Amino acid sequence: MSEKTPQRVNDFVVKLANVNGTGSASANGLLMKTIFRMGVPVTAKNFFPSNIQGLPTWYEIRVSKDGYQSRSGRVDLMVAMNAQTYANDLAEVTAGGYLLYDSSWPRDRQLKRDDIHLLGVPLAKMVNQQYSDPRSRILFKNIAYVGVLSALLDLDPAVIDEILDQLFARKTSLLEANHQAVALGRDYALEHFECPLPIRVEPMDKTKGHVVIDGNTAAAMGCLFAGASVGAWYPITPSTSLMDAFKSLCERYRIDPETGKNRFCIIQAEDELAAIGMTLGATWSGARSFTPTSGPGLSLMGEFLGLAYFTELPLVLFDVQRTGPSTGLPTRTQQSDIIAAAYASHGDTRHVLLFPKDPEECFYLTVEAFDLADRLQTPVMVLSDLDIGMNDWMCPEFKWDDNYRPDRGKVLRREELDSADSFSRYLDVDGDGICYRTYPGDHPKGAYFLRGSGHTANAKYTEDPDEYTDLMDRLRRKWETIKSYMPEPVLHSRNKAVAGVLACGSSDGAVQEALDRLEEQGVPMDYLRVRAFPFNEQVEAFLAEHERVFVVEQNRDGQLKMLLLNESTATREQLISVLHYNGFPLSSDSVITQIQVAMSARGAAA
Amino acid sequence: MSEKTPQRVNDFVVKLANVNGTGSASANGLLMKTIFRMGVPVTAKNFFPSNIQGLPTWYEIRVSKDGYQSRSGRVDLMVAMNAQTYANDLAEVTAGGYLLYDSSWPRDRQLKRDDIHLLGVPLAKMVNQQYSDPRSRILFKNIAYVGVLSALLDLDPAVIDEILDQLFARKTSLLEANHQAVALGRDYALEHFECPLPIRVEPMDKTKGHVVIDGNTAAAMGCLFAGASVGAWYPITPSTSLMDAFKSLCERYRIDPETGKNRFCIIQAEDELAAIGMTLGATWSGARSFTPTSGPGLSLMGEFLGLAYFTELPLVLFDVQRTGPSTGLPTRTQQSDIIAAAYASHGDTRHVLLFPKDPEECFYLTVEAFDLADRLQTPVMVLSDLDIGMNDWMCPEFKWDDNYRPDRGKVLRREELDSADSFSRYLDVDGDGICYRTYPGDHPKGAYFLRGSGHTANAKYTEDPDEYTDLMDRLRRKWETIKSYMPEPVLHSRNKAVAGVLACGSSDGAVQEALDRLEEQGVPMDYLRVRAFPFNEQVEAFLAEHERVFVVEQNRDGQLKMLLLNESTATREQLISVLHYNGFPLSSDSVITQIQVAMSARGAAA
Amino acid sequence: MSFISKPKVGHPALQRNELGLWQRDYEGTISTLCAGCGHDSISAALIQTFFELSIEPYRVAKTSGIGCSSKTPAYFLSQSHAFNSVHGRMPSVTMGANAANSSMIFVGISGDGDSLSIGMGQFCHAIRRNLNMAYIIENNGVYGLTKGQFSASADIGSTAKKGEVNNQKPIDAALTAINQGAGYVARGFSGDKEQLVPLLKGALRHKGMALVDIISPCVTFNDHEGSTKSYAHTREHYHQLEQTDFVPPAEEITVSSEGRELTPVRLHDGSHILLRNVEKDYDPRDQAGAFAYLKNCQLRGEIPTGLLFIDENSIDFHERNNTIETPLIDLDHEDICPGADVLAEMLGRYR
Amino acid sequence: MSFISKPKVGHPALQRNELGLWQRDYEGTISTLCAGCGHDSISAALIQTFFELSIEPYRVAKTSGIGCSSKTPAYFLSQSHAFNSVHGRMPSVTMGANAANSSMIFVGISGDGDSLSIGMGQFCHAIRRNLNMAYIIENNGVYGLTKGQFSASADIGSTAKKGEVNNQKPIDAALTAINQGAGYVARGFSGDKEQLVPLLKGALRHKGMALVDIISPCVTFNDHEGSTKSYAHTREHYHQLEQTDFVPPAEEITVSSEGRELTPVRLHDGSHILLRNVEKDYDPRDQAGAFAYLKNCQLRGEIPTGLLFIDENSIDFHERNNTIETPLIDLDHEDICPGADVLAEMLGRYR
Ligand SMILES: Cc1ncc(C[n+]2csc(CCOP(=O)(O)OP(=O)(O)O)c2C)c(N)n1
Ligand SMILES: Cc1ncc(C[n+]2csc(CCOP(=O)(O)OP(=O)(O)O)c2C)c(N)n1
Ligand code: SF4
Ligand code: SF4
Ligand SMILES: [Mg+2]
Ligand SMILES: [Mg+2]
Repeated sequence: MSEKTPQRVNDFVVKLANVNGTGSASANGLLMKTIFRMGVPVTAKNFFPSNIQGLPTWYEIRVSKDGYQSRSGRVDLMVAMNAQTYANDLAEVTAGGYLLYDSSWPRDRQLKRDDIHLLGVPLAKMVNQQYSDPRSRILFKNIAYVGVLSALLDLDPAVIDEILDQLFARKTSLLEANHQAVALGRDYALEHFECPLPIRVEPMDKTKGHVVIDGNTAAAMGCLFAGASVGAWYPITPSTSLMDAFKSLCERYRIDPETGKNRFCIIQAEDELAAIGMTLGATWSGARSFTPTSGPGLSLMGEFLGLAYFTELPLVLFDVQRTGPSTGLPTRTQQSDIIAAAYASHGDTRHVLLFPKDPEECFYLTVEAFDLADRLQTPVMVLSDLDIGMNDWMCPEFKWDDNYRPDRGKVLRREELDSADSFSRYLDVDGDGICYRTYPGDHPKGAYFLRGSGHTANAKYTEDPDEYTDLMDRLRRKWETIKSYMPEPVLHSRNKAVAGVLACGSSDGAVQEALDRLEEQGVPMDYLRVRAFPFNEQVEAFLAEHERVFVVEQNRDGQLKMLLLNESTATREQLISVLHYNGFPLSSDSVITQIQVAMSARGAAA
Repeated sequence: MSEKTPQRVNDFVVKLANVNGTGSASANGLLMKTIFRMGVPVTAKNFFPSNIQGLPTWYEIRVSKDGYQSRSGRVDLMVAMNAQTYANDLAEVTAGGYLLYDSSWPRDRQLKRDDIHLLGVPLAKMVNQQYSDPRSRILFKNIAYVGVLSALLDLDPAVIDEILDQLFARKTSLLEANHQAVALGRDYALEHFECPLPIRVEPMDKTKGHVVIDGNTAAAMGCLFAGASVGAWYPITPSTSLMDAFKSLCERYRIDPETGKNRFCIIQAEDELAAIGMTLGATWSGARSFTPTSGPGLSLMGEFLGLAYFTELPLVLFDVQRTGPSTGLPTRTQQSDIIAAAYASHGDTRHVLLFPKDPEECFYLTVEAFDLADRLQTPVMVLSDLDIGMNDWMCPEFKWDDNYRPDRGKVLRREELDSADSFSRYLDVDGDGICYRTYPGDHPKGAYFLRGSGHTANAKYTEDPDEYTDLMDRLRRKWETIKSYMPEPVLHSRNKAVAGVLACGSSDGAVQEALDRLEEQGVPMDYLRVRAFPFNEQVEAFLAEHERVFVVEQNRDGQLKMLLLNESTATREQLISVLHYNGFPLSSDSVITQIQVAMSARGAAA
Repeated sequence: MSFISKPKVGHPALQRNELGLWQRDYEGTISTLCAGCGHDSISAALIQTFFELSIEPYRVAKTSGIGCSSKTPAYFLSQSHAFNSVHGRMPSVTMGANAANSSMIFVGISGDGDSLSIGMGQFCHAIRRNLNMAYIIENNGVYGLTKGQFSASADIGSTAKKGEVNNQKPIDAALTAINQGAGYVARGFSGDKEQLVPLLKGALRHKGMALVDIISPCVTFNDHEGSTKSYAHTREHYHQLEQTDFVPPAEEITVSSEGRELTPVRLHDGSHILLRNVEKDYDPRDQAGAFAYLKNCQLRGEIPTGLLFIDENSIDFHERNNTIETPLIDLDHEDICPGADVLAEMLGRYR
Repeated sequence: MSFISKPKVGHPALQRNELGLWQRDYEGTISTLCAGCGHDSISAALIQTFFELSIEPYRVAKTSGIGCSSKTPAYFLSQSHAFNSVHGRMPSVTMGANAANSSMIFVGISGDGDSLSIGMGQFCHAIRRNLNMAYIIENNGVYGLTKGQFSASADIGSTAKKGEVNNQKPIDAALTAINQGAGYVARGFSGDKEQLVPLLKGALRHKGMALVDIISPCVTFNDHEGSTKSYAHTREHYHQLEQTDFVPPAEEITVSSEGRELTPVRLHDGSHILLRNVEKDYDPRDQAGAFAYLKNCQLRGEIPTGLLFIDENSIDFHERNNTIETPLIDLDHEDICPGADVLAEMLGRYR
């Protein structure tokens, strides 16, 4: 066996290799939550296949006393529960790390590596002795390895028990069996291994005021609180759970107490074309309405997005990005719909994009998305991704201000129309390119004819070249106005920064960590996290201040960089791409390596 | 009345204002063709509404001894046959020009302008005396004004007669009446006006070896000669006439002489999603296949385009661009689908674009499009526009080399497969990123599984990050290969050029003329007409050689410029947009003015 | 259309309706369709319908797709709200608008191309949802606006203007709706306003999906000999199943002397459609019977018109989905935002 | 699926077929569907079908959309060509492939979500065109791959795993196909291979659109009590209209002693489907009758299976369109390129 493992208290990665459809998800969640409740910052990434049952799946838990949320590139302890992937799982363990496997069957030939520690536990045997029905055997094997890990990692058994008690409060029949399975594993480990391992958990106080939540649920909460009342969608991974969450929230918090009826309307459309059509019908009518989708759905929505841009309909669209192109890898993450979203549809179109970095921002930016869509009367697309949307992230608890009232933007309702002389839907009264709108049925004076063909300020049909040009120029003017409404980017400055880094969305965690490491190596860098497109002055200022800017993004073609080249004063020489696009979330080490390589290449060239 | 009109022999513009659905199209075509047959270069633009009957329509004939094809911005003679548009039509006549109107009713109050000549002809009266049925009265009024113009412009009556004889060879009943109507108008003009006018036609010898044809027909001929056998489409203006033309060509030249059966298959799909799906099914099967569409259709094809990119299916798509966004102005022209086409679909996708400048290039580039699609195994989009597609252009006759054989690219057919050891659909055997494909049903060894999800070199399903990355990287490598296959841009150099101009497609005529004028004004410029995306070395060389490059294009957002910023070494400072997007074809004077303004602004700033 | 403005559509209508409005208050802008186009007669019928039903124009939401037919919303009720969407997607837009504000009166106008080709999926699914709307198909067997290609409703053997023969089976909008279980399925003819107006009234009053498939000849591209959607052909093969009358809620139904052949069909708001059978034994309440009858007509080349099918007990989308009566857009923010305390409670689950 | 490879699907098949191939030559890769998924039984039936019909695998083109069901082409005939396209668009891809090379045998695999939701338009139009293919819907009433949402074929009142009740009317694939005039409409059950195989054989041999709607339970999301597409529910309400047998062209039809209830249906290639009535008086040649019967079953909650409808005289796409017999991809360039002289002549019109 191998070198001595250094102590990694509250700073290590456990990866669990399972088979999907075997109930490992709840065991792994239990593990993560235990660490969280012990006050230690933790995140988890789930790597699952595009099928329902029987294929390999991994769950990667990162324990980080410093609160780093991204993947680090290392694996300190591998829980290898899937014989099919033994070889790869073994190879992935960082030197000096551990591999826990089920020793019920001999696996020696497969498990050859000298520089790591192997921990065999006869899980299947143990569990089969304890339980007789096949389903229990499968399920409790998972819980049993949680028990093993609790001893190895020094988890607090009381916390595990507490979580189990809460989980099975209503299914007491299962409760006892779960406790038992934990004990089974724990006892075995205590007896056979030197516990705890050098990699272990020590209670801290760093998770108070935090929650562990996924981005789709957070976005759904945002929709609920922003007052969205109509949602239309067509199921597609990884956006599906957003509407699922919205639905269950509505069923809980939006039932009329008197009548028992729904104060919401969710429509499962026949496809994405219908979903966005419904959403637009609803926003035309005056409701806050949204549609969640993913890549292929976005591609299908192109025609309607152009209509919404041209007729100036508010719209909130969530694109929970997955690995493209085409069907691609539906259960893997990427940031590769940026260009498709920004310029969706034929003709001169351009769209507002928001880039949440994690579930917390999914919540807040969702609320903002509704306000912006109404205020700007144009589609607002929230570009989340599978990593944010479906993984569990540790975030500060969301706060709500009960004084919040939706900003519905420039709307004339009954009273205003009553006293108005006349109403012209597309007249630029205020000179900012944004006009007044009305809701159908509110008032006779508010009626207008919405059409995707050429229209005048009065919403009349036109093919006149000047009237058409006026309209297009106003829309361009409006685009300038839009910039001033965009959520500001987040700047992280460092002393004597040698270059700038620019990124968006879920890349944030990896970038932040990478920049800490680079600073330690004597290479401090400023970092701007862009939160919206179009880019505003702060983005320009950052570009102006940095001769070299690394643009970190999770796609092959450098799509964020393309947007910068198109829509800011950035120059090609200034921008250096740091790309990651294999479908897994960005890890900090990949950012570090790429920046180092680029720096030395530049250095050599200079 | 007004100043004396200078002589403009073979260099003037006649514009005819009509009502659509009244049969003016054939009268106007007769006029144009007469001038053409007199050996004088001529082009015509048709401005028609998005309806079927009763709205204003214009036909603009430019007679240009120098062979300029674009609009010039002037109107020397307006034939005002639509009372509804009198006011605007009157205003549009260039000072010193003429307005011909129907004086059957008093129009004096409406026709107030001192600086032009009014020519009243009681057309309705004359025709009503001659013909009794209402339909004839409407139709022959048009023919009668051709007669009037023949006298005013000094057209050769023999040529008119000859054309009429050919047109009505099979409808002799109509022939006589047509001759009569021409004479009616001609006689009136000769009697009442001083004929010919200073603007007039003198026979030349400049149209020999030329034809007058529209781009959609030319593209259809290209499809026929390139050997396309399957076409699928959904009707949409202005692409509809492409498939109409292909169909009638096939019905004439593709009927099996023995069986009377079709050697082609044209499918009117239920929508554009189905049209492109059918096209892809057919190319997968090994046929050359294509689909014509316009903006909204392109937006609907996004998902399938991503599939085609990712699975490497050849595809020829015609996007006959119209004025967007959304339904926009369906019967007006624009070049505003460039970005939508180049990056169609979610995920990291990119597509090959070809930009024909006129019907002649529609023919040749169509043939090339099929060769390229097969060779490169990826969608090739021919970005034509309404101006090219539906207007009549004068072009050199197309030539065909009977030695031409389709370049089907890397295909293994029965014989090759017979002797092959094995076949891997996505294996980069030659290192150029392009792999070998097979046709279904050809040979057992050729079978493979095509899928839009992750796939290995063997066309097996994969979610493996490395296999996925390999695939994406190879596609990127292939993109580099593609550049070397792109049709070369066309360079027009001038001595001591002070700047460069870059444009694509139908802007060519206006740019060429503008640059002639600018050179006369002492501002010579080099001009590069880009014919394809991705850009190749020649484009780079041009950019490298010119500090300032005016990018002329027919859209609001500078989409070609965006492509250059993204995909070449061009810098933002270097590129100056010259934009035109009111729905009418680009005119040379608009190019001149904008360049002048930009030059002087730059000059002042410098 | 012609430049010299036509006389406003409809009768001179010297009467005001219950709201005190004139018929001309229900008119639209001047049509830009071809003179004689069937679609314009449908606009006229719609004007009369809304006028006679005394509906406040601003309470009406007109939706459409793309096509000559889809331009119709411009030609009636100019004081109403309209959403002229994209090709084939009127149903989804209407669904969303209805979800947000169920108190409006929804009338969707579509063409045979718009609904049966590109829109076939949305058409079927709008029926499936039993969306509360009047769904009007102005059916001419061609794509008018793109100049005369066959549409999916063109009959086998029908010829195009230049002689081409259609060789594909038609999609029958009414049969599709009946098969899918729409609660109200009628067929009319733009040339027979007398029959059309009561059918339209019934469609507006029916709660749930009410399809009115209206043969509406295209004079420019499909009114020649050989076309089975021409005025002449339609008139010749026109087969009225019933005489139809609409009786508003308040009025009593007077069963005339020929009472025994008279079927009153009650609609959700208490109004009735009175059917006087022409075709004996035709029962518009019998789904399978209607299907069989109509298939037979299809074979014989007959064009049955009238109320083809009705299910008086159909349950509309919102009822099925348990949506609150109050239009969602009228809910206050407090009614739908749970507030800070609930958020804190909610987050408890994620700790 | 499980990692330990399952025994290859199907009987051990100790015989070779006419081509000298073993049944295992018709198998596909190991299924990654859930153990027990109905779709895998359909793969097995397809394997048997192709094997017994002695079809050369490389002459088969398998197409599909997206869904668990649409993965099926991977699990049979691995030596065939396959096009796993995008969601809901299998029909158009098949149409194009068939246009280019009509000599292939086309089998399209779809799901209820794939064909009746997003694909409803293409489904109807493929039928309308009478595209020559076997169109298989693996119908489980849910979206399996996206984890159990109701699909458009879910029955009213059917419950989801977590208890939610479906409140929308189902779209019935078979009724839709019958209404639209498909020439061959059958329904089977993944759990009854004996009935399924002859139905599949007939579908492959029928010239034109042959729909086989197969109830195929989703064990993971729709096999619980309360689901109307579970194994248990299907078995209980299963109603076989006929016993079915497939007789290849060469073989003689032996009318057994119970001859009077036996209907031989002749297919285009001379093979026959033999139907032995279970439901007396059910006539699969009577469109309106079939419709009425099936609607009635729907009301009663019965699941009729067997050959539901056949039109032996249906005319397929290419016949209607007068396409040449030779597959278009086999035409030489000279056969389709008119050459330089013709171009010159053609251009004459434009001078
Ligand atoms: C996505 C898209 N495809 C095609 C078109 C072109 N288009 C406009 S109207 C129309 C057909 C209209 O036919 P129908 O609905 O029957 O209306 P009609 O003109 O006959 O009344 C088509 C194909 C379009 N506008 N949008
Ligand atoms: C455009 C698009 N939208 C949504 C999806 C997500 N999606 C994949 S499969 C599926 C439903 C499959 O249902 P069904 O066809 O019934 O197949 P099953 O899995 O039930 O066999 C959906 C919605 C997708 N792949 N593409
Ligand atoms: S083309 Fe036909 S459908 Fe369109 S307006 Fe004219 S007559 Fe009506
Ligand atoms: S989820 Fe359902 S349909 Fe999909 S493989 Fe599993 S059992 Fe079959
Ligand atoms: Mg029509
Ligand atoms: Mg399903």
